[in-house]
Amino acid sequence: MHIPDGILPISVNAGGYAATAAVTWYSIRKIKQKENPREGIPKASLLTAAFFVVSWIHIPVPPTSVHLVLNGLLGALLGYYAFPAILIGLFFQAVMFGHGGLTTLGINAVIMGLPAILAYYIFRLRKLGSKESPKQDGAFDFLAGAVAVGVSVAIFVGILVTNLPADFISAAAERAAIYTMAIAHLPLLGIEGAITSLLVVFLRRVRPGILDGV
Amino acid sequence: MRESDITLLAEEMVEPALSVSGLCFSYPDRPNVLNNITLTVMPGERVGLIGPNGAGKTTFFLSLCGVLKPSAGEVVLLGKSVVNGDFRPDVALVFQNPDDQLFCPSVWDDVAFGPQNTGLSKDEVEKRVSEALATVEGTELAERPVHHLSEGEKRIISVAGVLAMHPRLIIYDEPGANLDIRSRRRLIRLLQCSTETILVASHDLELILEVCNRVVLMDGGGIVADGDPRRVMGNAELMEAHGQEKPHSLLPHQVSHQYPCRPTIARNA
Amino acid sequence: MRESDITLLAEEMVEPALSVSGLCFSYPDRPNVLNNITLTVMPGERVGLIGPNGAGKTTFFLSLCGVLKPSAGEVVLLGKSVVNGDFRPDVALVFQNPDDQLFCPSVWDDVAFGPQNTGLSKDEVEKRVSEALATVEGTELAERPVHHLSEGEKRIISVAGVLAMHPRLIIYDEPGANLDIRSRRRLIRLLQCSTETILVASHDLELILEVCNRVVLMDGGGIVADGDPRRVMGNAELMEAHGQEKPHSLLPHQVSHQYPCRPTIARNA
Amino acid sequence: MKLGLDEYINLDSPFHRWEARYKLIGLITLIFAFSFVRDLRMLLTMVGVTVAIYVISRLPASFMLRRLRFPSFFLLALVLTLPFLSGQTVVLSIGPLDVYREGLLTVVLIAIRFISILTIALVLFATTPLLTTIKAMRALGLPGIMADMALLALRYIQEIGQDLKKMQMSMRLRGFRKRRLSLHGLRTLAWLGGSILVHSYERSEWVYKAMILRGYGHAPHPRAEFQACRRDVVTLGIVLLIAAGFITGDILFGHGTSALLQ
Ligand SMILES: Nc1ncnc2c1ncn2[C@@H]1O[C@H](COP(=O)(O)OP(=O)(O)OP(=O)(O)O)[C@@H](O)[C@H]1O
Ligand SMILES: Nc1ncnc2c1ncn2[C@@H]1O[C@H](COP(=O)(O)OP(=O)(O)OP(=O)(O)O)[C@@H](O)[C@H]1O
Ligand SMILES: [Mg+2]
Ligand SMILES: [Mg+2]
Repeated sequence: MHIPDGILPISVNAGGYAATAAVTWYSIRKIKQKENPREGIPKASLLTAAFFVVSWIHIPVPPTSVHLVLNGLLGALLGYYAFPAILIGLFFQAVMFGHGGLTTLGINAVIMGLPAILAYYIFRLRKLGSKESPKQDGAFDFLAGAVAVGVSVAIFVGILVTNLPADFISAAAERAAIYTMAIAHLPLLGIEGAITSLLVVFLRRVRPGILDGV
Repeated sequence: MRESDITLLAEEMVEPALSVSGLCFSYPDRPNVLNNITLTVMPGERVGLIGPNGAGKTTFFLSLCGVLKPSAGEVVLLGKSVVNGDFRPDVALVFQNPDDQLFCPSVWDDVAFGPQNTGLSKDEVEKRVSEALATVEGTELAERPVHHLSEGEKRIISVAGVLAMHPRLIIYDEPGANLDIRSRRRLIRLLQCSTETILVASHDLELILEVCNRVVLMDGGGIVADGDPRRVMGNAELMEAHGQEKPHSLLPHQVSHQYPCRPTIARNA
Repeated sequence: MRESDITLLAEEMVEPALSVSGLCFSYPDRPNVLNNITLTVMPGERVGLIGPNGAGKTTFFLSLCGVLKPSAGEVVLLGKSVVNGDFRPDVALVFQNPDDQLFCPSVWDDVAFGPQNTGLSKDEVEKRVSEALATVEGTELAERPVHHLSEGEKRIISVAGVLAMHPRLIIYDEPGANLDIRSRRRLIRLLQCSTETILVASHDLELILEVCNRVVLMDGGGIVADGDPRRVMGNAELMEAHGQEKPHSLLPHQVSHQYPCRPTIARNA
Repeated sequence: MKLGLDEYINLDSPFHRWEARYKLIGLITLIFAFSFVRDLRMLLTMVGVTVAIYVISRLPASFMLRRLRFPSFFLLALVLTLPFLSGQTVVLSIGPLDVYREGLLTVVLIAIRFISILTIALVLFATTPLLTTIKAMRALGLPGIMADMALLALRYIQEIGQDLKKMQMSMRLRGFRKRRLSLHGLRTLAWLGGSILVHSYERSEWVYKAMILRGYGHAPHPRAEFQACRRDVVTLGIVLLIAAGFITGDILFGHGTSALLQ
């Protein structure tokens, strides 16, 4: 779900970079306001590396397999470090594997990073509920994972379809393309949601402290 | 019929647990990590594998299990040729770092992971797990999260996870690393009492000396010595030529440290 | 003036390298990990710290350096009281797992990390790095990425990173783990030749015996014995009471394995 | 997983010798100029410049082809859809499907831009160690927190990647096969991912301790020093000129594929 180089007009890429710079600047300002801003850096960096590696795990969806995105969980675990972490992860992905691109780094960071921040708030919503209820928790975890990826897919498809340099594409074809792409991503949402809630159950059981954010 | 023929015949009647012939292996960026290794292990043997870092011990083990595909040669395990990528429940490998092997949330889940994958019934799985935990004296750890165990406990549980699959050949890759003396002693006792054919790689020569009845010295991807542990490891010249030392206990006298195999009763002895 | 007073006076004239009094520590979820530890180490001493898993050795070390905040007691290092969170370049800790300590991407960067943070000039940093690498015989590793090093090389480099800070007290937490025999021998030689005051925790009692001139036995968060290595570790009853074993080399005879300290010339000797 | 980016950093070429900061500025500018191009004639020039740069960099062609394999799936999707969906002028009919000229041209435009940018990026990142590139970025003003995070993450990606590989091996040896999608399988994979996260989290606590013990944050970390010579500046000038040429050329030629459509 990364947009490669060469597809988007330069104005969209520039807009993506502007938005990314603004969000990154805000995140770093928030980090620096902490009592000891350096304390979170090793944690955020190693978790960035870990999420990067976890995204190599293939989930079998016959006849093919999909990769995990997990930007929702990343948002929940990293808080204000999430957006810089995603930016760094995308940079490494573009450079090491040619996955995504350099000119589209900004726009891809928006696609992945904004939903991560959204998921962070969904996870926090859960804490408002006073009673301990594993089922309700699970539902929130599923929601956070699925919504994060869902929003990413929506932004991705939206940007792609509205910005293809096709001057003559018909409205009907455009709608068809949107529907096809959205439906093709539906199983991904289910899997992301399921894995996210399974993962959170695991983390809560094994290392509860990790869920309190950096 | 000459005498040597008779021995030959007798050996052929018992099928070897493991027979490797002309095994070679190269990593994409590192050629000839294993050079033409030939080795036969009979059932019930406890073979120690020693050699410096980078000798190829781990690579050898991974080729035996079919995880790595050899560039030449053949491996026959328990009478059946090993095919790359095939799953062989009768052969098990204990990894050097228990963290590579333990990933389930609880000890019980982890020990049950292998048996569940072989498609056993629920009761059967449960029986296997409690048996394996009892063997390693870890029954009371069952409900604990794996990630909170001490190094020694982790090691013991990773062995239980392997025992629960009822393998006939168990390969231990440096099982003694990071253990304190009490856990190491417990591990040695466990190895001494095991009835399976075992292969153990270790830098802890005293451990090899206490556990194994045969030792193989590897260096540079080949086997350079093979025989009785006291003879091979007692050969100071040979050992030093391959970056090893004669174990302390072989130096002036031989002191036996063999503990009696006791049935599993108390852990906190 | 009685004799004991004179000794007292003489001792007071040399400032101890480390003096701990009444040190206690609890983790949030685990109380009394350290119980009222009192210990004095004089400059130039090489103290071995032994004890079973969970005795509190690592916790003790971390409290000495000011990484953990003790709940009671005081630590005075080189005449200055340790304040939690303070940076003390004259005290250095080599971690049990080199991967925790080698966080920089290349060997050179890692060794330079400490000196750079003490605000030295660029030339000075460079000099420190090459000196430290030469001392551990690791000069040709300088440009290598850390994650491609072997375990033994990692250990050696983590020692270099600490030496480059020119500490006066070095604390080694299980430096022998995971090393093959050649690297272990190299480490022992390095420790034997070091001129700093050192504290070494290890489960490898032979290593302690070869390196240290004093040994402290810990169990359950307290010190249970303190004295000459041969006397403490030769006391089979004491050792077994605390989950240890008498080292092999102390069993029938004493065999000295002390290698001569050589200047750093060739690595591939 | 093998990253294999640093396979050819030890070759010798003007791009290998170019100082990292200048190389970063020059080639990134060129990449953005490429993404600006819409005129087909400028596209041909772009192919020429790209080939020339790649040849000068002395990176082997096989390397390029290997790197292209993975991202090309996206391109393939476009090739298979756009010519049939977009445009008015039918150039070919395959059964019930019409191939439109405009869609076809768009695909050509995208594909050439895509491959050219990918090639330049490869020259940029395969001729300098990634480490040096990140340090150059810090020297150019990347915030310290980002640079520290990038360096640490880079260091541990490979370490954690090896752990993942070993864990997957041990799972296979205990009979785990993930051919079908099942709750058991999903749960197991979640446990695998979770273990990796937990291990990294715990390791990060140790790394932090090791960092403060060696004075992290005690003194401002010195920036890696780069020294540029005249040749670096001249090379930058040339590359910037080329980039400017593409932008002006594209504007002069009337900006668009329409030029060829008439
Ligand atoms: N994945 C890999 N890719 C390339 N080379 C490798 C890989 N794994 C190991 N090697 C190399 O192959 C050689 C043999 O490695 P192996 O791990 O088998 O040694 P070992 O005898 O198990 O050493 P140790 O005692 O340190 O465990 C070493 O030189 C090592 O650097
Ligand atoms: N972060 C922590 N939180 C809670 N308890 C801890 C923590 N770290 C260690 N402990 C506990 O404190 C005790 C002492 O641990 P410590 O690591 O100091 O022992 P050690 O003597 O270094 O053992 P080893 O020989 O295994 O290294 C152990 O019981 C351990 O379980
Ligand atoms: Mg090995
Ligand atoms: Mg410890």
